[in-house]
Amino acid sequence: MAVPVQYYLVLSAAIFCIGLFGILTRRNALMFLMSVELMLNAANINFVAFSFQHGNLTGQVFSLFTMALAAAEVAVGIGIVLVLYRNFADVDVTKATTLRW
Amino acid sequence: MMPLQAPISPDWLALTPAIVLGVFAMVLFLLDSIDPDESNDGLLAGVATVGTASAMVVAGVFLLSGVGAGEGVSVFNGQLVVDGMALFFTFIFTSVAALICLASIEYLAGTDDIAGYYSLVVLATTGMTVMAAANSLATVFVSLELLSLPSYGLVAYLKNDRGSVEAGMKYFLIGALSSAVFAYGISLVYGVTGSLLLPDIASALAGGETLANLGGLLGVGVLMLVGGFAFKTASVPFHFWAPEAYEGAPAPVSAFLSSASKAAGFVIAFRVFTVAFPIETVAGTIDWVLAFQILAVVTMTLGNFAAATQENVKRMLAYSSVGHAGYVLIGLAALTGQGSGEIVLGAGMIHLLVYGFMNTGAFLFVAMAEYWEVGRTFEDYNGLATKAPVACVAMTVFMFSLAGLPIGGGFLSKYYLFAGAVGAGVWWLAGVAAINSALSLFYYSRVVKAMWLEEPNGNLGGIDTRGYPTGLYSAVMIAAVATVLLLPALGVFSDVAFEAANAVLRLGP
Amino acid sequence: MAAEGGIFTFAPAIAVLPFVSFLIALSAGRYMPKKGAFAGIAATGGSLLLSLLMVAQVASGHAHHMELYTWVGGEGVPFELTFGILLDQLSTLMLVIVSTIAFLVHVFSLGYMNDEGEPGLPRYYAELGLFTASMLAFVFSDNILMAFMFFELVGLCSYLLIGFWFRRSGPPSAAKKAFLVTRFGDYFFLIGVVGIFATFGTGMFGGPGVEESFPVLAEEAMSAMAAGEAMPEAVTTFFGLSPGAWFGVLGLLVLGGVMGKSAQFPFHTWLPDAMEGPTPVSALIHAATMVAAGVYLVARMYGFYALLPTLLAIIAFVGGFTALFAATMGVVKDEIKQVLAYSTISQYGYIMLGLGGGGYVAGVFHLTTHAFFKALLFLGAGSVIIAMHHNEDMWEMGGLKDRMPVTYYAFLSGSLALAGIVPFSGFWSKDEVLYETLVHGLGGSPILLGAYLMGIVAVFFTGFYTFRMVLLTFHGDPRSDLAEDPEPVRWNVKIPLAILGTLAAVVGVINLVPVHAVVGAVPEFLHDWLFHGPETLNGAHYEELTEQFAGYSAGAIPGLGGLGTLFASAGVSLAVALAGSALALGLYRGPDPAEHTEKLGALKTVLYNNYYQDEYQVWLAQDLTEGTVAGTAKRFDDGVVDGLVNRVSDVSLVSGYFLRRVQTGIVSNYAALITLGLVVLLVAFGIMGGWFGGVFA
Amino acid sequence: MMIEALIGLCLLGAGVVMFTPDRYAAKVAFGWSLLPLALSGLMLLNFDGTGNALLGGTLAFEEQFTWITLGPYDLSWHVGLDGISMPLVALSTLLTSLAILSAWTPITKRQNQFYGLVLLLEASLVGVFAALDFFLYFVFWEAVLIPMYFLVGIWGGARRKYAAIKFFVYTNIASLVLFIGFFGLVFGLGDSISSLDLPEIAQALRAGELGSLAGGLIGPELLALSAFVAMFIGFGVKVPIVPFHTWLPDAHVEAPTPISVLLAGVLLKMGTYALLRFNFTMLPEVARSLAVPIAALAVISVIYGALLALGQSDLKRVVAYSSVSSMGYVILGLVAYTSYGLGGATFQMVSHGLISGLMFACVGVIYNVTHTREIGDMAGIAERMPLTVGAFVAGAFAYAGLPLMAGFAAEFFIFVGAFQSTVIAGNGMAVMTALAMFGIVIVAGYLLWAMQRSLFGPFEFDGDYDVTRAARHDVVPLVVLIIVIIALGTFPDDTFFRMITDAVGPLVDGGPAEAAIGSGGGSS
Repeated sequence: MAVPVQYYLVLSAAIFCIGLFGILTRRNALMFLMSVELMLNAANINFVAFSFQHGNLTGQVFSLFTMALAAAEVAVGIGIVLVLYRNFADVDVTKATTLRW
Repeated sequence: MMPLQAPISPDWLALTPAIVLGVFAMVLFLLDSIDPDESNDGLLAGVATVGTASAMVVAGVFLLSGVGAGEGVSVFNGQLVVDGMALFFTFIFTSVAALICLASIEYLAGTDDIAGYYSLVVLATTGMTVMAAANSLATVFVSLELLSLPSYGLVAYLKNDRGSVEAGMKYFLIGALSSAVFAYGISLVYGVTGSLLLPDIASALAGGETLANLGGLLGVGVLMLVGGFAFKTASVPFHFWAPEAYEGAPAPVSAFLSSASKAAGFVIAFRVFTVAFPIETVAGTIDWVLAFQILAVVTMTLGNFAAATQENVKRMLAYSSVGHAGYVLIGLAALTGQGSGEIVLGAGMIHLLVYGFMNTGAFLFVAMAEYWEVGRTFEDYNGLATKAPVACVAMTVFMFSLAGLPIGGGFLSKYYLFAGAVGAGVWWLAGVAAINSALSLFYYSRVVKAMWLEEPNGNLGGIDTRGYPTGLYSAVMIAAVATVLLLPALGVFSDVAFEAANAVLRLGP
Repeated sequence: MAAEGGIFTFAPAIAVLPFVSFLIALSAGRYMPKKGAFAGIAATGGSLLLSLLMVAQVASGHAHHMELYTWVGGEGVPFELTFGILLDQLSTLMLVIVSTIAFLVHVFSLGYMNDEGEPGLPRYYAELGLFTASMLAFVFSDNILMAFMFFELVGLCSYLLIGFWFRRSGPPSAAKKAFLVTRFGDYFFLIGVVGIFATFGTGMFGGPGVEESFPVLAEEAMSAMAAGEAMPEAVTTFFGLSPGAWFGVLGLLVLGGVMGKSAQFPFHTWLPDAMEGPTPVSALIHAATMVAAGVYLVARMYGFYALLPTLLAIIAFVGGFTALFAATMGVVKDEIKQVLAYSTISQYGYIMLGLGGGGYVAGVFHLTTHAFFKALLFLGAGSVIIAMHHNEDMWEMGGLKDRMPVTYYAFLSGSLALAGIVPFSGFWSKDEVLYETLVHGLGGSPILLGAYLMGIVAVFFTGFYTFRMVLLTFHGDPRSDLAEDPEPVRWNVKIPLAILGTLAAVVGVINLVPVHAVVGAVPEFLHDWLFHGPETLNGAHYEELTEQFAGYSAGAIPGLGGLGTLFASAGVSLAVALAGSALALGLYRGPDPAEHTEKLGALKTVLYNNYYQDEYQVWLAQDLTEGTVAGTAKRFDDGVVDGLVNRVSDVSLVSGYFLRRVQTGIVSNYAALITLGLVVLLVAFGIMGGWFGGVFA
Repeated sequence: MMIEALIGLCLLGAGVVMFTPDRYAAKVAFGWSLLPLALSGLMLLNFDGTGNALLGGTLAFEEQFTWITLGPYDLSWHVGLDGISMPLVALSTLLTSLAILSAWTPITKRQNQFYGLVLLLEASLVGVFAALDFFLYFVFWEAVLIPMYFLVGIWGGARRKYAAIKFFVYTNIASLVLFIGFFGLVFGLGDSISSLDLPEIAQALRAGELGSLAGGLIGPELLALSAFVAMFIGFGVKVPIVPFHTWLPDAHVEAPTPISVLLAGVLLKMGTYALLRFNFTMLPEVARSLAVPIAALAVISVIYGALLALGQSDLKRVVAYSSVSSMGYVILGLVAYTSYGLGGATFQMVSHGLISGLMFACVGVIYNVTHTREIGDMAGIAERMPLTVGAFVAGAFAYAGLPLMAGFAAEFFIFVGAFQSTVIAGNGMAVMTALAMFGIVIVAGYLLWAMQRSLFGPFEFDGDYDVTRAARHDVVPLVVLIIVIIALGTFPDDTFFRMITDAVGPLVDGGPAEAAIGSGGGSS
């Protein structure tokens, strides 16, 4: 029948890794946020695919939860990035290092 | 004591604590929206305190009257289950939250949008209570986020304080990463088992052929879940946010995160792993006990050794809280099946309870020191006892109780954890814990040394000028009294804790 | 016992009285006339009377033993440790000697201490009282543990009294040395005591009404072994040694304490230093009584030593050698008390020689006579020292005989006794000692002859240094202004001298062996006295033992027969003594004698330095033990043992420092580390759990 | 309720004194400390215990009720005294009172806190000796550390902070080690015990019900051995046994004199007492199999400690190291497993407590006047302070084992008991004993040497304090201690030794131990 589930898995894994790569390389807070979004969506792909595979809706419902939460997360994130900019005049996450060791 | 089975109907009433908290959060919003401009600190703090305290009372009553003894009351088709463990942890969260709200009045004086602060605290507490009861990975994830999002805000609450903002940023970024990992882990587990309800997951795995086919996938998923919990409990390697967040955040928030939020992380860890992934079944594929053993060793060692060389008391407490996460991880790391797991699990729960009071108290004392503008380093605390002896007695109680001396409940719970490790045959884990514990005595006693043994170096003026902060001071005192009383009176909680641990473990296979 | 309880019930008072005087002097001494001297005099007088009563009672044929109290007992312990009193011929005799001299010394002290206006007299009399009490208690101890305890207590008193003048630097050091050297001996003694209890389960010496005593048990064990039978259960030997060998070991260990207290070579070095103490103390403790404690102990448990020929031979040789060795050192000394000190060492050598040579009676006899004449000599020296304002150098004296006649004549009688000139007491006893050794040497134990020879040679030196001392002190012209008009001494000095002088002259009559041999009518009081002690504690029994186990038997010089040998030996010793005296007379007669020590050449320095005995012992104690060993231990402890502890804490702190460096503060690094950690976990568990098979299959 | 009353009195006193103004604190504390002292004296008179507390003996003043249930195990408040613990309780109360008295002169700052902590310490010490439930015991055992840390750290000498933290952490590590070792045994016993009651555990162990741990990975023998070693090290640090002794001299030298008195007098006894109660009572077979190394350690402690004392120039250090030496005798007596050995060891705990207390008190009095403890700094002070020096001499000879004083009695018992012991084949113990006994010579050596140097000779003192007689309340403790020491040495049986031998009897071969197991109940 349709596309075997492994492919979805590979796809989601790929997206997850891309997001992770973004997190590790990007210094801009917003980029960081986007990469996190990617990773969350990788999870969503899985949920939908597996939900199809298992023939129950749990996964799909969960993916909706995830999106909602992702949105909320971004909202909070943006707020924090804002005050970050206010205090450090920059959105470079590696600049703020007053707390360490 | 024997739980007298109080059948509660309708069953959703078992969620009263969570409901109470939610309602009070709304009340706070309401008050704020009525007159947003001039904020009445006392009123808001009072409302928040009353709310959390009443939730605590309800939880306590439920706990002792045996609501949710044994299997517990399952709500919403088993999405949530209110059993002994849920109520026990609810009690921890709410009591800590109450202390925090009480203590924040003076600390936040002068900052704007106080209502937001309190409502965030109450909401986060609500999230925790739901986490305690979460019986499905879905509810786990949602409640976890319900806790996390307010926490980010709370950490960054002092918008004009660079430390607070930076701490919030780091906490948020690591948190986002972890929740992504967590969500992906959930998706994999779901993929393997086709369900999110913990008992169903267990039964799906029970057969064994699922494991045979998709063991690897499950393993990856489980390890990612471990990552999610490690983030909440501030365990290595997901602990990096903790020192910064605890140091940068407002001291009450640090107390809140390091005591309650940590406990919340543990309660889901306890439940998910004991219920969904009984070690007997999955040991062949993914020996999460071994994983937690490794995490426990690394976490407690890193936490304590790093704490030993700090100059800043708050940061020392932050690292020590990482170390304590390591101790409590023994509760999972010693579920080897040999010996009785209830000892370690129960001891872990008790330790989190006691820790809730002594660690909160310690951070609140730091808050008081900041309020007095004493300073943050050990040297700044020199001779504090000459000015504020009673408060210093309280701090001494916290420190020695954290170090595991028989002046507070920390002694019993900590040593019983070690004993449990020996009983489970992982004596080497107990050995490592012992070394760490001895080291921790060293750095905790540095605080005591500074307060009692050293001479003042002239930075204690603030105590006279600013006087005693009533709310903060009383919160510290309550915490101290509770810590001390928990040594002789631990029996009240230990019984329910061990019953709860039993119940959870019996739910497993 | 009730039958003859009677007077014996007062026996404890013998020791208790002086103890009470100790308490009085200590607490109230400073408020009393003469600072508590009278209390001491009264107490010792009382002890003397009681002792005499005891002698009378014992003479009427009843030795007596009584339990005082149980130190440790009950069913909890395998054997009891008790205190008790044993009053037999030997102990009562010794009681009389001790209390007599103690009494006289107390009187003498009035002159020597009070009249000189010494400070701290209450302390002095308290310590004197405590000493007397302990010494008397030691004498009538009925078991070896009790004996050891009071043996130690007299050691303490000796320490305190030698160091009486603690404000000077000399006395404290001398006191320390005295205590340590004797303590070193007592170390072996204590092992011996412990061993005896572990071996026999009892420390009893024996006596009437004592069912188990260790000498008897030892004897049974030995004879059982000899007869090839099983040992008595009560006895357990150690290290799989035969009874003989093991008992020998025990005997040697006890002998350690004996040699320490009685200043036998090589433990003799403390006694000359002990002369730092007040002279009456030297007379009482370091001449007559405490030093006698050692040899008395040997006599007390003679029934044990008599079983062990090797031990007897060792005792005899130690004695003989010490006698000679010390005598040679005595000939060059310049201080009068030094001469007396070395002569004391030498004389106790004779007593040991006698006991080792099988002359139980002879040993006790010489112990008795020596106690009197040596106490006399010390008190005489004390009188001279008073006269010379505490200047002891004999070369500063001279010509005192006309100025202080009482002292002179008393001293002279003592010297004649010491030199062993007939008919003074010393002659009889010393001669008997030598005679016994000789005959037993001739009779089957030739090894004793060596000891005998040393003893004979020592006689010559004894005569020499004795008369050198007399001549330098009393004869010739005064060699200093002090000697011109010495400070007069009072009655309290003269009376004791007079009494002791007479005793020194005549006390020999208690055992005129040679006379008895000719005229049977003249009794050998002491011999009969000691031979009629309670069974297993009397001379006769000891004679059998020595004969049976040590193979001692009286021989004779070929062709002379018993009587001939007796007189030959007496003649020889007398002749030698006279020769020594004559040499002294020849050298130091005349108004202004010369030193003559140069004639000795290189030997002189050796003698002046006492054969460098102190040097090596001080080196052992201070340089080696305290300096090298203890110093090394200290460095090792501070450096290695404690250093290790501190290093551990350093290491953990340093590692902590590095661990906190991981927290760089840059959030991207955190993310990287988190990912790394997760990946490591994944790979590790993946390989363990054998995944990756299932996924992409 | 006697013991509860005793502990309660001390705690109450601590509270009262804490809030007394400094001016009266000293007097109030001393007055109050007489109450527990009197009470313990009363208990001593009414003492009716027989046999060994752990082996089914009948206990005096016993109380037991469950405190907490932790999973499968009951923690109970279980206290009681037998012939071993009774003397130690009496010792603690006596020394506390005397320590408080001897603190009047040296302690000048923050007095109410000082005396309050001392009474707190007394409470925990009594608890340690009276507790018969492991966790209760452990609570008191650890609780002792807290007051000690402050007492050394606040009122100590120049390096007090270093000494305090060293003592604190070092002994805490030890506690953790012994805790783990002991719980190895608890879990090894499995279902045969249902509580942490020490008698129950001891009897179960002696009844040979020790199973294996970690799923058979650690067999009973290995488990018993490792637990024994762990506990031996843990308690050995407190004793202290060489090489775990280096915290002691630092703590002693830096601690204020009254605290040194308590430290040497009572705290060290916690270790030996625990060794007797745990290692040598619960695991006799292991103890016997390890007799050679243990006896060797004892001998090393004796000789090495004495040599170290010989190498010191600070009077307090001298006494401190000689404590190491004396404690070695205790170990030797314990391992002997004879009634004289075990009894002597226990008796030595008491006598050394008194004697070392006396010595430290004397050093303290001298220090109060001269403000130095260096032997080289003073000479001939006997002339100025005769009473104190007299007490010092008495104490020194008591230490050197002078007959009719407690020290000799204890050491003689130990020597006899060890000499005849058969735990080492071929009379090895006899050799060990003979070696250890050489300690008495070295002890006499360094004490006499120190006295000659500092107390006697012509008076010299380079310091700007005028050396005069000590205050009366400084000398009283010395006199009291001397009297008690002589009393114990002259009448050991009538004071403590009889009850001690009665209590250790069941441990000796052929003792009624086996009978006790059966009747003792509790086990299996």
